Amino acid sequence: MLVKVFITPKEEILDPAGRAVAQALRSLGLEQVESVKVGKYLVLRLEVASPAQALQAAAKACEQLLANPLTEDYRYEVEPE
Amino acid sequence: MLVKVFITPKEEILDPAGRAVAQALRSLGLEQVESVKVGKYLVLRLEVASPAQALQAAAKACEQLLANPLTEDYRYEVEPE
Amino acid sequence: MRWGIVQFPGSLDDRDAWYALCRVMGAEATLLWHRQRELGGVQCVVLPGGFSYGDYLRCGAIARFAPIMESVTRFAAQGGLVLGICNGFQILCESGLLPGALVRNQGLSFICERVWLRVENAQTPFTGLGRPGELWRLPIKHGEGRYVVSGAELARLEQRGQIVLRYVDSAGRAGPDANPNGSLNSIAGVCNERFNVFGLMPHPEHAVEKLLGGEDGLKLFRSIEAHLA
Amino acid sequence: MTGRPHRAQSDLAEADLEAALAHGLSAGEYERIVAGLGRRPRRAELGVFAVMWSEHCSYKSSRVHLGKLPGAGARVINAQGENAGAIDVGDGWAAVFKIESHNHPSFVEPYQGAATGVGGIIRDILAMGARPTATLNSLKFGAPQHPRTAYLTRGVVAGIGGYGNCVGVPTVGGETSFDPAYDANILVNVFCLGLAPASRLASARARGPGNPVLYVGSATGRDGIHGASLLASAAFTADGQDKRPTVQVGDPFTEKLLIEACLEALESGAVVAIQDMGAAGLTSSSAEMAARGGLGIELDLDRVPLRQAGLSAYEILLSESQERMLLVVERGREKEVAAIFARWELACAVIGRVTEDRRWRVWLGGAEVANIPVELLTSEAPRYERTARPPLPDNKAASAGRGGEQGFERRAPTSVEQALTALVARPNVGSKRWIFRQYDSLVMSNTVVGPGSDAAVIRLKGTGRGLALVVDSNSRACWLDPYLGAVFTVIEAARNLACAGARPVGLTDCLNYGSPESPAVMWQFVRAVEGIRDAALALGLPVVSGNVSFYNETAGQPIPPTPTIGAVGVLEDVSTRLTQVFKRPGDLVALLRTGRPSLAASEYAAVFGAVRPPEPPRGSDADEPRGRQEAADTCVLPSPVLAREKRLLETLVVLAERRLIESAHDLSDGGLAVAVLEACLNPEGFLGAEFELPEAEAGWQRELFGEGPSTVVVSLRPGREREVAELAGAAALEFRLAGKVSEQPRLRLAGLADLDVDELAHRYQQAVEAALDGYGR
Ligand SMILES: Nc1ncnc2c1ncn2[C@@H]1O[C@H](COP(=O)(O)OP(=O)(O)O)[C@@H](O)[C@H]1O
Ligand SMILES: [Mg+2]
Repeated sequence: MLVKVFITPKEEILDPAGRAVAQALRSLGLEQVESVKVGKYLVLRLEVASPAQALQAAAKACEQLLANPLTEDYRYEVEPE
Repeated sequence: MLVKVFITPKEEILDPAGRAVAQALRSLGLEQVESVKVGKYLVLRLEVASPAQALQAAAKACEQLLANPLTEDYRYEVEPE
Repeated sequence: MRWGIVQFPGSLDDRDAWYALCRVMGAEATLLWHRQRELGGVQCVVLPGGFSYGDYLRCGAIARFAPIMESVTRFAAQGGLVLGICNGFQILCESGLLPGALVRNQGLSFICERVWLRVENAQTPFTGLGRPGELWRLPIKHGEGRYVVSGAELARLEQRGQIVLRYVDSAGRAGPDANPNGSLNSIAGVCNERFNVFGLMPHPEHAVEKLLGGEDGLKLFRSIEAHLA
Repeated sequence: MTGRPHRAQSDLAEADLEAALAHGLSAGEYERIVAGLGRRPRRAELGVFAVMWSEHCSYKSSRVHLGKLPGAGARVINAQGENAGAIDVGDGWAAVFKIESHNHPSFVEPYQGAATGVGGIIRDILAMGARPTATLNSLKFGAPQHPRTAYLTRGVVAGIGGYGNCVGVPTVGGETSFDPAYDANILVNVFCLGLAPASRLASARARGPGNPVLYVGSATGRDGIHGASLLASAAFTADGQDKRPTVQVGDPFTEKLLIEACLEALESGAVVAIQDMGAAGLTSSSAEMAARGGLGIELDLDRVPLRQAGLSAYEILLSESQERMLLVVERGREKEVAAIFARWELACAVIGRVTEDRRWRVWLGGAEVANIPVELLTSEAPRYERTARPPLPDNKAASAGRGGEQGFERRAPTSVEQALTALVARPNVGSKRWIFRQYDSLVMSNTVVGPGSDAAVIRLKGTGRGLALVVDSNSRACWLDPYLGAVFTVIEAARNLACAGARPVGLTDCLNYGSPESPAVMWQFVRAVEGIRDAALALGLPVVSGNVSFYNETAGQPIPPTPTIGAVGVLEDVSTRLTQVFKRPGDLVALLRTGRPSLAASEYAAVFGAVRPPEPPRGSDADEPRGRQEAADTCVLPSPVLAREKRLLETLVVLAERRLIESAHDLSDGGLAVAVLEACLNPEGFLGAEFELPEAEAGWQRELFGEGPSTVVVSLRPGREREVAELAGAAALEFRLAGKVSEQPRLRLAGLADLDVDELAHRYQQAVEAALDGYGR
């Protein structure tokens, strides 16, 4: 089972990487770029029997390790392989 | 329009971050974790009229700046706000 | 007194801290392996700089789960002194022993240079030998040292004097030009509410000898010794 | 042994000439393989020959010349046959140092290319049993305005920092320059120095038939197959950027663990031999260990830790996965060693054993996939005495890569102010702080003088001693004259050490050139080796290690000859070290010289024209492009008198040891004017200087902006000038009081200029960032 985790910097935290990417894209001619957020994307391959078990593991992984609740938001989704 | 970009290290390329995270999750008691890949997740907000335009901009952004074709795979999707 | 310096896989400045304490100051210090659960009766635990576990996910995020951190947490709860330097500071924030978090430098790149710091609170166990407003010159070397914390928490920290060190210029003024990493309120070092846990991004262990560029770091270590004496 | 014979099938297929050619081997080389084996090679064997006989691994075009370099010396410990030589630096300590190129990988993928370059040289030093203690790097990029330069520069610098900072070895210095000649071939040379007790250096010589061979470190993956070794053994084509070899990704965290674990294993006394898996990975490390010991080796690839299942023998043998080492361990002590690696959470596996039969034999899935005489892979690899021929004066190949720089003032400046203002803003001249600020230069608590002075100085804990380290190159001089340019480079490196107060004790070199198959390039190479030899002999310096990087060319356009020299010096008492900045107002400023500076190959000439020898324009030999006088001034390198250079070094060291001078800074890019400005930039507060030109009548251009050999700007307390002058006189050096240090930060040049140091400093400090700004990826 695959779990995909999406982590983004919280709205109120300055995201200089996002700003730098937005700037770089604009200077490449993509003036349509209003803003960019740079986050993390993790793909976990789990040896579990059911999507429910995968969800449970994902919740634990995110809460305890993958995201810092002070600075990051996250969401995840389960996908059978 | 929002473009979400998912970037992952190529299959054959070493992913030390993924390895470290997998190991850490296992030692947290999540023995079900087989492997982890750590990639990037970008959210681009674009000022465009149509999904087609967004797709075009996303393609250019990924090719020219966001992903490193030598080491990374990417995919993106467009989502109206 | 006895110092304990924790060694995580990827700790780098552990030997530097040991050298500063033992060889330069003549103190007694032992290295504590991350897998052990005993602190061996030390009076102050140092979490050193480096890249624990490669810092691949988020600085300090994985190290906080090392077996020894349970003991460190207990030790801190009992009032023991804990000093986190650079990566050690990040680990303390990640484990909740200190408020806030350390994120990527505003300028996005790693910075290694000597900076000026102003002692904001000279009544902590870590700064007792300093004067309020005194300037210390210490090196920083980090890529993720921008201190962030929620607005409400920040106000409390300021009010209770938990902001112990601030980045300033050579004249002692804080401001954007003297803030190397974009930290909120130019914060360089923070204490917990009980003032027994202290984390700072600058490296006192790299400022203990004139030959290597300065000795202001000794003031911090000596303050701890004096406090425990 | 697990029986999976099907896995080895492709490895066992017989390889014909066509396959050999596709692997970059020549028809003659293929015949040699067949003759040596007495049969046709199997496919896995062919791959092994291709990497072992590649230019990168076999040094086939350079080996016959490298023997000319002097390797011996009173302080040298065992330079022969091991990975690198070592120098006795006193009090029982040995310094091991080496410099290596990672040019091609860095051009393909700057971050990982540079990062793995750092990782690779660190393991080289570790393989000597020394703790890696400092690195430096020499970087050559294209013109700042070239569309890829900013991207490559940012990537390389971030890669060096990303790896070096995380592995815990300080980056204490380096050099960086920008020149359009490197637009399509950047250079990334990394130097590393390690320290070990002299009695405990490790060996890479396999011993004791029956002893087990241990694989330690990261698991093997498909990365880097045909990576460093083959990539670095062929030129880029015009569409070189589309060449997509598998990129190697570095893991500095694992390398840090590997350093600690290997040092601990060596300490245990159970390790007989150790070798890093660099280019050609498992293949070259095992074959070379066996060859050094005059023995054979057997490997069972089924036991190699793999990152993904199903790799063929060909892939396992050729993989250039990073952070791996190979150990020969005393029989019966494998468990003890394995426990050390387990403690550091690293893979460790017995994968073979040392044999007596002098053969390199490899199994996979029960099938023997390779059986080759060890010597055939190593000492009997081809070596070529390639044709070396100086280019004709109008030969385009000779001036290749020296196109004019755009965007700069080509007309001669009319005032000192104009010239200096333009020069300090050049990224070649300006401060490299933007670069070295991204490197941890402090970890390990040894850095006495970090980046930003002529040479870095580290202390040797527990001894009172210090070591000075530097890397230098001078491609402009080498392009004008490959021999003299190499001599210049060696002199400059040694002089930089002496400016730090250190006595030079040894050299290492990294020779970066175009294709050795071009007679003109080969001639440049041979002349450089001779230049290094002559300078090293004259200065009494052994060359303890080195590296050759050929095929630095794209679409037939070679880089200018670029020998990079790494040099190490010893300070008996590290507290006598000097830095380049003035220390206090009122101090006297003086010049110590071996000769007159010259504008030849100078930065001034590069900016304001006339670097090129007068080359007749195509189709017409009528008009000379430039006046004869100017040509002589700027295109002919002065010949240094090596004995005098040696006396300058000795004098500087004595001046430092007797604490007679406060600072020393040699002339380099930008000449005297820039050197004095740099000396004013004391980080504790800028100072100023007023001084007179030594020989103003000869023209300020040359006096103020001329470079090479050799002038050193020194400062001294008033009252010490007699003693200093006497020492200089005794060494037959020119000593000249030129002015004094002032409190006010102004640069006052008798009658010629009165400039604000703060303003110049601002331009100087922004130079690199400003040059790279505005040019995207
Ligand atoms: N790539 C680099 N890495 C670390 N330090 C560097 C680098 N490039 C330059 N430096 C430092 O900047 C200073 C000046 O460099 P440079 O002008 O190239 O040297 P020089 O002209 O004295 O040979 C030196 O102290 C050097 O150590
Ligand atoms: Mg110099």
